[in-house]
Amino acid sequence: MIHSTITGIERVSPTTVSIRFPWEAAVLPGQFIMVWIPGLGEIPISLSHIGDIKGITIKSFGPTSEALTKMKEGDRIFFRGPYGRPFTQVKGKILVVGGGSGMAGLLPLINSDTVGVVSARTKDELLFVDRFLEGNVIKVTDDGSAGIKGIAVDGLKGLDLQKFTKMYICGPELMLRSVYRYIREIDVDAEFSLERLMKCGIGVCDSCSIDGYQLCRDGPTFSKKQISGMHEFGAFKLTESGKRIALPK
Amino acid sequence: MIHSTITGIERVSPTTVSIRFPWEAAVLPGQFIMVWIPGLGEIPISLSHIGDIKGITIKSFGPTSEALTKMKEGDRIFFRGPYGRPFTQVKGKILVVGGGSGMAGLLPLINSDTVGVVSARTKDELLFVDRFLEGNVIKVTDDGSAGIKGIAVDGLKGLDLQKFTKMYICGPELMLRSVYRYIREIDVDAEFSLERLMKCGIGVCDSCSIDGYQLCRDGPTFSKKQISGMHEFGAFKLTESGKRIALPK
Amino acid sequence: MSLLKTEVAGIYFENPLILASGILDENGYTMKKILQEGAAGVVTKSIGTVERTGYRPPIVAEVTGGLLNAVGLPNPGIDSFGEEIKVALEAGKPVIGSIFGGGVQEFVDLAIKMEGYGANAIELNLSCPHVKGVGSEVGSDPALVTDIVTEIKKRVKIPVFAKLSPNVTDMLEIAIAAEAADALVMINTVRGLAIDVYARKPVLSNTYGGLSGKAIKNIGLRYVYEVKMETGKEIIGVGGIENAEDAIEYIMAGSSAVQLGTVLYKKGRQAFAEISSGITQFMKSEGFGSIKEMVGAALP
Amino acid sequence: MSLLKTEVAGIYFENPLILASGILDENGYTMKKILQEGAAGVVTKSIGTVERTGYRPPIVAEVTGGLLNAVGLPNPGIDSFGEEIKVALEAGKPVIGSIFGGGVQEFVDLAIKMEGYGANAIELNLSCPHVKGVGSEVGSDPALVTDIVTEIKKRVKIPVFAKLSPNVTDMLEIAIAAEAADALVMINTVRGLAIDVYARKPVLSNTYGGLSGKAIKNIGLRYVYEVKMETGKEIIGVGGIENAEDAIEYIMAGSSAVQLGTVLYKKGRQAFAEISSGITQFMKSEGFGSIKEMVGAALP
Ligand SMILES: Cc1cc2nc3c(=O)[nH]c(=O)nc-3n(C[C@H](O)[C@H](O)[C@H](O)COP(=O)(O)OP(=O)(O)OC[C@H]3O[C@@H](n4cnc5c(N)ncnc54)[C@H](O)[C@@H]3O)c2cc1C
Ligand SMILES: Cc1cc2nc3c(=O)[nH]c(=O)nc-3n(C[C@H](O)[C@H](O)[C@H](O)COP(=O)(O)OP(=O)(O)OC[C@H]3O[C@@H](n4cnc5c(N)ncnc54)[C@H](O)[C@@H]3O)c2cc1C
Ligand SMILES: Cc1cc2nc3c(=O)[nH]c(=O)nc-3n(C[C@H](O)[C@H](O)[C@H](O)COP(=O)(O)O)c2cc1C
Ligand SMILES: Cc1cc2nc3c(=O)[nH]c(=O)nc-3n(C[C@H](O)[C@H](O)[C@H](O)COP(=O)(O)O)c2cc1C
Ligand code: FES
Ligand code: FES
Repeated sequence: MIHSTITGIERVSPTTVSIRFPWEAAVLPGQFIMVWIPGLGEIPISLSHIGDIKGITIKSFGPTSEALTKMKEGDRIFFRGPYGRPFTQVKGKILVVGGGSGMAGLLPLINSDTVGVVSARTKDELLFVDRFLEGNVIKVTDDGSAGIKGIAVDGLKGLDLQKFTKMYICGPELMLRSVYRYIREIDVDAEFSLERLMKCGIGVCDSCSIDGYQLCRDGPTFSKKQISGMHEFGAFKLTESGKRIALPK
Repeated sequence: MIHSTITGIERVSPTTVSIRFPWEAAVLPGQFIMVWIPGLGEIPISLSHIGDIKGITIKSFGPTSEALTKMKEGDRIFFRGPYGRPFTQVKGKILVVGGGSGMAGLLPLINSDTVGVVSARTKDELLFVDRFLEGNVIKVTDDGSAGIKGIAVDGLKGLDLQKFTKMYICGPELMLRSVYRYIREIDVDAEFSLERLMKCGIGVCDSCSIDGYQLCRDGPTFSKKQISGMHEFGAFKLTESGKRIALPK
Repeated sequence: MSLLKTEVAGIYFENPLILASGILDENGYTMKKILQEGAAGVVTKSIGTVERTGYRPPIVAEVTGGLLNAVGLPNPGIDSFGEEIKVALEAGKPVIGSIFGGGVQEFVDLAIKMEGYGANAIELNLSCPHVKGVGSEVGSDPALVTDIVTEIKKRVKIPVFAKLSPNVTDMLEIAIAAEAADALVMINTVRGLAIDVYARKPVLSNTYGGLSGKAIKNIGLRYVYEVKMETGKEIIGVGGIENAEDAIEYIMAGSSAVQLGTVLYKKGRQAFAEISSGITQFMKSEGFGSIKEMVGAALP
Repeated sequence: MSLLKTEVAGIYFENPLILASGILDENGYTMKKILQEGAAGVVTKSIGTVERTGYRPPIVAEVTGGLLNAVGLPNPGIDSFGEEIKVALEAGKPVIGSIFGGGVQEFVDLAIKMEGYGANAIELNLSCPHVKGVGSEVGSDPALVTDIVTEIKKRVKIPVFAKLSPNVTDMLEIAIAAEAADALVMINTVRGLAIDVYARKPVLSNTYGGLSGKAIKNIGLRYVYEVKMETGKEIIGVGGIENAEDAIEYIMAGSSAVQLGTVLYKKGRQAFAEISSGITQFMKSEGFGSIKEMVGAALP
């Protein structure tokens, strides 16, 4: 395991914090690490900051992520990585579409020209909307507490997507599916960062696989074209035991 | 194991042959390899040729060396290495003193300016005397069949050793001892290549050690100064079982 | 390709490389893809009677020379596994169903169901904890091994492979106990532990794990060689095979085919194609006309 | 330096690093030099009753992650070994005499002679072939281990260490059988084999050999941890220690001191000084005041 000492903590929403720590490693946007809390667990987390002082942005979902959100400056953080195929970066205008904590992995892609569609359950959970220039961000909330009331894909409807050189989408699989279905017939290049159960992070356990591809190695980023050939995308997943279950239609 | 195919065999004395084989490795004068004959044994042999087509020169002493002298062009040769500390090379005039098969390891040091004292039991066993310019070589034989009748050290007596920038000596330990004793008080730099039982070649088995130094790692080459501090040099050795025996005085 | 063909217990494999149990073989689509990309066969994850979620991560630790894993035998339970076998079989190559249990009856029931799903052979994972013994494995009890193998052989028609654990004083004794098996698969992982000195704790949530990868290659070779020499049985070698030479070592030690596991973490799924082509090159340059000629070539 | 001091069975070691048996410890001058260059103690090559030349080379094979060796227990016989001990003792640090035998009486006689030569402790190499059993080792027979250790304890005053073999189903059982020993040394090498595919033959003249080095580190750690947890006995850890972190892992798993062997092939004799200074650095930056504080720190 690699370890580092936390040099900064920033609360970015009521349930989400960014943790900063020095780590000299070349990391590209879209890559992730497996963060270990000794005695508790190990979970995959995208790098939200990829400079010399790296950063992760975690939302509390369960015991391990919750423990991470409670860490303090000076605490030691254990992890391994970086893992995964990074986003393919392009020149030109890009659109990022992030749902919930999915915005964390998109953060390193954002520059002053980037347009974003940021969705969350509620206003307080909209992440990193301040990173876009005024007018470059469309907010979407389930409860309508900010921006458009609806789901991520509703935020796309007012945009001329063909204007963008590339779209990058990150969030829960059902959100990815709805975005994919919406842009399927539109002539715009897109890359999706998928999220599935990840136990090993290094391509051996099969828990993260989708259509034979390992998210942790071949992904988590996949092109629109790759997604189009997948039977399991948005349709099936395997649980912790490996039991196949259908996703809600 | 490394393996190569023998491209040339040259008989250099009735009991000694040179075997040539291609091996792309950086080897310096004084280094050796452990040559393996599957099913038979493995023995240390100096590299007598260190260009792209490497070479070893073997005298038949026992089963493994004998099998080597019987190898043919096209046969496969197995070995590992290179091992050992090479000779320290210097600018200036050098003297090489080789006893029996000890000349093999000295061969890569010889240039047109080098002076040599070559000793052997008998005339036919004098190795590589043709590698020196006419007049640059002193022959010594036990039986007086060529050159001086006597032992290697007798060949030194007619030379002004202080003329040489460095002497390099290789041969059986008793010969090294007599040369060492002779030059001990003379102001000439010298390096000795020692020969002892070598089972592992990589510094773990202790069979080749002398005064705590491993011949296979710290040697086989040692400076006159290092030799001067050794209790065991020319005095004791351990047999195959590790039993300490005294060398003839 | 036909240079590489081999056979184990009458099953034809287009090359000697089979995916080892527990690595990328929980999801039918993954197995199918691996077969399409060059594996000659796959062994499924070991499947038991009831659903198990396995241990919580960390379930793997990257150690020098390999991996330490304690996955905890996660599996959906045999009754939910038919779909995965079905998808894997779409590749048209052998799918070997691995099963684990605590006693004879459990193994027999699992084997019958695997056969029913269309598996081409059964692999018995005998390394799971012994229900009777404390801490030891089913595979360290020769009498139990004999009972399991003999009973299953009576009840299923497809070949039965017994996978042996190296965590025993005398694997040969167990190999002999598994006499009735059509082939032996060796070796499973070697028990190990890794500590993070900065966390001052074992890394795996289960504390202990199984060591795999290059670190265990020479251990596996020893068992294959010894058991082949003493029993002459057909063997599938596994443990630390990371390149063509490793695979050939196992074949020359007496394996008719080999399995690849941990190498997938180093080289990805392309390990199969890469190692296949390395074996072909070796056979051509060394003048071997078939895998069969190489099997056991290093035996006395 | 005093930060690094440790004690095993009442013997003081200036740091926790001891030379392992069989590596550079046949010649007294070599042992003396290694002590002078930074080892806190040395264990001699295993010495038996009669002179043995050992196997003919190749006696070692360089394999990924370590070495495979079959030296064949060469030794001059106990009666010719006094001189080497004497020279080694000139360094003024503990010299531990390793002995091997086939039965109780042989071990006792050897131990008494070692004590007579001035050895500071006896280490019992229990991994030699069992005279009664076929192919198995003395160290796989718990009753015999108990007899050997108990008898020797009655006959010598210096501490007795029992070195355990990992080639057993249950090392804990053997550790418990060696109850009477002052400390346990674990682990010896793991049986293995290497084949040269171009020669189509095993590399070692003895065919099989013992695997050492990094490849076995996680196996050794597992045994130290398990045996420390279950028995609480003093342990000297050995197996694959190549840097300070490896040594600390062993210490945190429960070793009071550790032995270095194969690392000497990688790093030479300076391994001792290098690893010592690495441990010191770690202890300072992690706030450990003594080795003792670290012993077993990773145990639950
Ligand atoms: C490649 C990758 C990158 C990721 N990057 C980030 C990141 O940058 N920031 C971040 O906060 N999270 C990220 N995640 C998700 C994160 O790994 C999970 O939140 C975490 O594993 C939960 O672990 P836990 O032990 O805290 O909770 P668990 O006990 O494992 O889960 C608690 C509950 O939450 C559910 N759950 C778990 N994860 C999610 C999720 N992502 N969305 C919705 N429900 C979930 C579980 O099904 C369970 O019901 C990433 C996941 C992947 C695969
Ligand atoms: C660093 C090093 C470099 C060497 N380089 C060369 C070389 O370039 N060419 C070469 O021919 N030899 C060289 N030798 C010596 C060579 O290794 C031995 O001749 C060989 O080990 C003999 O092995 P064997 O199995 O043939 O005979 P063994 O059965 O081992 O020995 C047969 C008999 O010969 C005796 N004997 C062995 N070696 C010698 C020796 N060198 N001198 C006198 N008697 C001996 C033995 O004691 C025994 O009685 C070198 C040795 C060392 C340590
Ligand atoms: C992550 C992982 C999970 C494994 N799960 C199983 C399993 O379920 N059943 C089994 O028989 N072997 C299992 N094994 C052992 C492998 O099948 C194989 O015997 C071992 O890893 C040695 O081969 P390798 O070095 O090529 O990985 C597992 C190994 C690993 C690394
Ligand atoms: C060349 C060699 C010779 C060995 N000889 C002995 C021996 O005589 N007695 C013994 O108890 N252990 C012997 N061992 C085992 C070591 O003492 C040690 O237990 C093992 O090598 C693991 O440690 P390492 O990985 O640091 O080498 C030998 C090991 C090697 C590599
Ligand atoms: S997380 Fe294990 S294969 Fe991807
Ligand atoms: S030959 Fe073994 S230490 Fe030198």
